[in-house]
Amino acid sequence: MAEGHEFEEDTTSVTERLAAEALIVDVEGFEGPLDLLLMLSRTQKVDLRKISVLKLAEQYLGFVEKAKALRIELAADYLVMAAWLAFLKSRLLLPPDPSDEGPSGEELAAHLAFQLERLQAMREAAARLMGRDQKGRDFFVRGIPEDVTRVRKITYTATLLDLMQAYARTRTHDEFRPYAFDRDHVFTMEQALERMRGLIGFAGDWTDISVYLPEGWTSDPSRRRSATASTFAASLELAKQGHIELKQADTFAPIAIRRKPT
Amino acid sequence: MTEISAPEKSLFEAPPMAEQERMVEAILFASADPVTVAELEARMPHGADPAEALVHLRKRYEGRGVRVVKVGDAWAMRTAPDLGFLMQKETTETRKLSRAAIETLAIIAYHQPCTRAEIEEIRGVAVSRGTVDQLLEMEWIRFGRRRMTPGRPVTYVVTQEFLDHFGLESARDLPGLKELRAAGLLDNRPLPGAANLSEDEEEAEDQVGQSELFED
Amino acid sequence: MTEISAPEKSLFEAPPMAEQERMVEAILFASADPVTVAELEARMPHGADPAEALVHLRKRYEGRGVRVVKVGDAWAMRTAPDLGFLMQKETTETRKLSRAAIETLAIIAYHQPCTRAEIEEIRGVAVSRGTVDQLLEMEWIRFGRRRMTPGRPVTYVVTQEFLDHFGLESARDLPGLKELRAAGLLDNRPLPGAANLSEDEEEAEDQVGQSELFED
Repeated sequence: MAEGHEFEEDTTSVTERLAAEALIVDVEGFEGPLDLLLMLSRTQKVDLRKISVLKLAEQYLGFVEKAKALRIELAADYLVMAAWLAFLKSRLLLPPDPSDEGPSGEELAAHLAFQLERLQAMREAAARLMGRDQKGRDFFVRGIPEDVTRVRKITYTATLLDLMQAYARTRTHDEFRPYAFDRDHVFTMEQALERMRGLIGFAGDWTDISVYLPEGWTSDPSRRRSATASTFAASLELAKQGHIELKQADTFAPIAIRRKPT
Repeated sequence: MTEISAPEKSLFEAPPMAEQERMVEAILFASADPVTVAELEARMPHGADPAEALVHLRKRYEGRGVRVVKVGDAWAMRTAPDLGFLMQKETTETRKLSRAAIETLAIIAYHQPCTRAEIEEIRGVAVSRGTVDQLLEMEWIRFGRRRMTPGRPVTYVVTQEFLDHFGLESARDLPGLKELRAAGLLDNRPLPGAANLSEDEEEAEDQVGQSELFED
Repeated sequence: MTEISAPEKSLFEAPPMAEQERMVEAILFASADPVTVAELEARMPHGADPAEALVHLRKRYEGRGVRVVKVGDAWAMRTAPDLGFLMQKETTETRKLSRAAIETLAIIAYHQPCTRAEIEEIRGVAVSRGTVDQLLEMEWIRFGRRRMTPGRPVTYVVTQEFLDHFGLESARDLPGLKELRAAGLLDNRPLPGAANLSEDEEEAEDQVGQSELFED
C-alpha cells in the first residue's frame, strides 16, 4: 500500500514535486490561508484586481491535495479555507440557480480578491512605513534633555474656624469636638439604668415600661424617643442581670416589666 | 477671542515676537519629547503667542542640521534625517519587530480606530496577544474608544510617539493613505451574505461609500 | 599642515562649509555629552574642518534661545541662561497647616506678643523650631519686641498678612474665650489650680498686647 503511494508520486514530475514540497515545507512560514493564497496568486503574474479566483481556488485545492499526499497535517483553518474554496469553485462553475438567495459565486470571488488586494496593500503600506526615516535611526532627539524642574510651591492654608478650634483645643487640653452634640434631648442608657435601679424595687407587679419614662421626656417626640430607647435598653440590661422580667403579649404590643420574684 | 484677550494683553505686556521665538526655541530645544502649544503657552509669559513664534522658528530652522517638526498637536526639534549617517553613536538599537507586529501596526495606523477582529479579518489570521502587547508597550498604539457594537470591543489607535518615531505630522500623512482610501482598500467590507448583525451595525457608523454594499 | 592635507582634499572633496556647519549642529544637538573637535572630525567626512564650522555655528546662535558653548575642551549646545526661568514648571499645592502650626499660630494670635516659652506653656509641649520658622516664612507671624524679662526673649506677633488671610480687621476681632465658649467651641473645664490664674492673666495680657500691635 505504501509502496503504491510512492509509485503514484513518481508519476508527477520532479520539478513539480520539488515545488510542491517547497511550498509545503513553507506552510509553517505562512501566516494562515490568506497569506498562502496571496503567495499563490503571485504565480498568476497579473494585477491582483485581474486575478482569476477560480484558478486560485484550484491552485489552493491542489496544494491541500499535495499536502495530504505528503501526509502533512494542515492546520484546521487551512482545511476550512479549502472547503470554502471548493464551494466557491462549484458556484463559479455551475450556472446560477435563480431560486438561490445567497450571494453569487462572482460576489464571493470578488470579495476574496478584495481581501487579497487589501492584505497586499497593507503589506506594502507596512513596508513603506518601516522605510520612513525613523527616530533614533535616521533622525535624533536632543541628546541632553534638560528636564523641566518642577518647582512645587506649597501654600498652607487654614480657616478662622481652624484657628479658633486650635485655640480652644490648647485652652482645654482636651480632644476638641467640633460638632457639639446636642445632649439636651438625649437620655442616655446610663441615666435610664440609674433611674430604673431606683424604681425597680417598687415594681412587684407587671407595669408598662412607659411608666418608667422620666418626667419631662414624654411630650416632645425626640425626647420621648430617646427616653424610650434607653429605658428599653436599660430594662434588657437589668433582665440580663436577673433583676427584672419582661413580657410582651404580641408583636408591637406594650412591654411590661416587673421585679424578678426572689 | 482677540477682544477678550485684549485687556489682558494691556495688563501684561507680552515680550516682543523675537523674544518669544527665542523662548520657544529654548523650550523645544531642551525637551526630548514634543511640547504642545498649550504647554508652551503655560510656560511662557502671559500674552505670548507661541503658535506664531513657532511659525517663525520653523522657518528659521529650514535647511539647518536641526529641524522644527510638528508631531500631532505638539512640536519638537529633531536632527535632519539626511544627517543620520553622522549619528552611528547615537543610534539606538530598536527591537526587531516581527512581521506580524509590523503588519498589525500598519493596519491600526491606516484603519484606526481599529478593533482586534478587524485586524484579524484583514490579516486572515488570529492576532496574538503578544503582538498587541508589544505595540502597546512601545507606546506606538493605545486604546481608542470602544466600538458601539455588540460586545463593545476596544479599538486601537496610534499614538503621538508613533507619529514622532516615523516623523509624521499626523496620521493623515501616512504614506499612500489617500490612494488606499480612493481604491477602497481601507473599507471594512464584509463577506457577501455572511454579514452578521454586529457587522451591520458597525457598518452604519462607517462612511457612506460602504452603505452601498448593504443593499439587500 | 595645509600643505600636507591639500592632496587629501583633492581626493576626497570636503562638503561645503554650510554643510559642515549643519553637521556640527546636528551632532552637538544629538550628543548626550559635549563633543570635542577631534570627535567631530572623526565623525564628519574626510577633509571637514569642524573648528571652522563651529565658529560659524557659534555666531549663528548668538542671541538665540540656544547657544553653542565650550565645556572644557569640548562643545555643546545649551539653552540661553537668561531663559532658564522657562525650564521651570510651577505647581502650587495647597496644604492644611499641621496641628502644631495652627495651635502655635492661634496662641500667638490670642496672646501676642508671645514668647516661645509661653506658647510651650499653653500647649503643654515643646514648640519645634520648624513650626515657628514655617509661620515666619508664611509671613503670618513676625518678631515683636523683646520681652523685658531675664534673657530678653523674643516675642511673636501676627502680621497684616495673617489678618488678611483670616479676614480680620485686627487681632482684636478674634472671638474671645467667652464667645468660643458660647459657640460651643470651648468646653470650660478649668484645670485645677492654675487654670483660673492663667485665664485672668491672659485677659490682662490681651489688652496690653493688642495695644502694642503693629508698632515698631
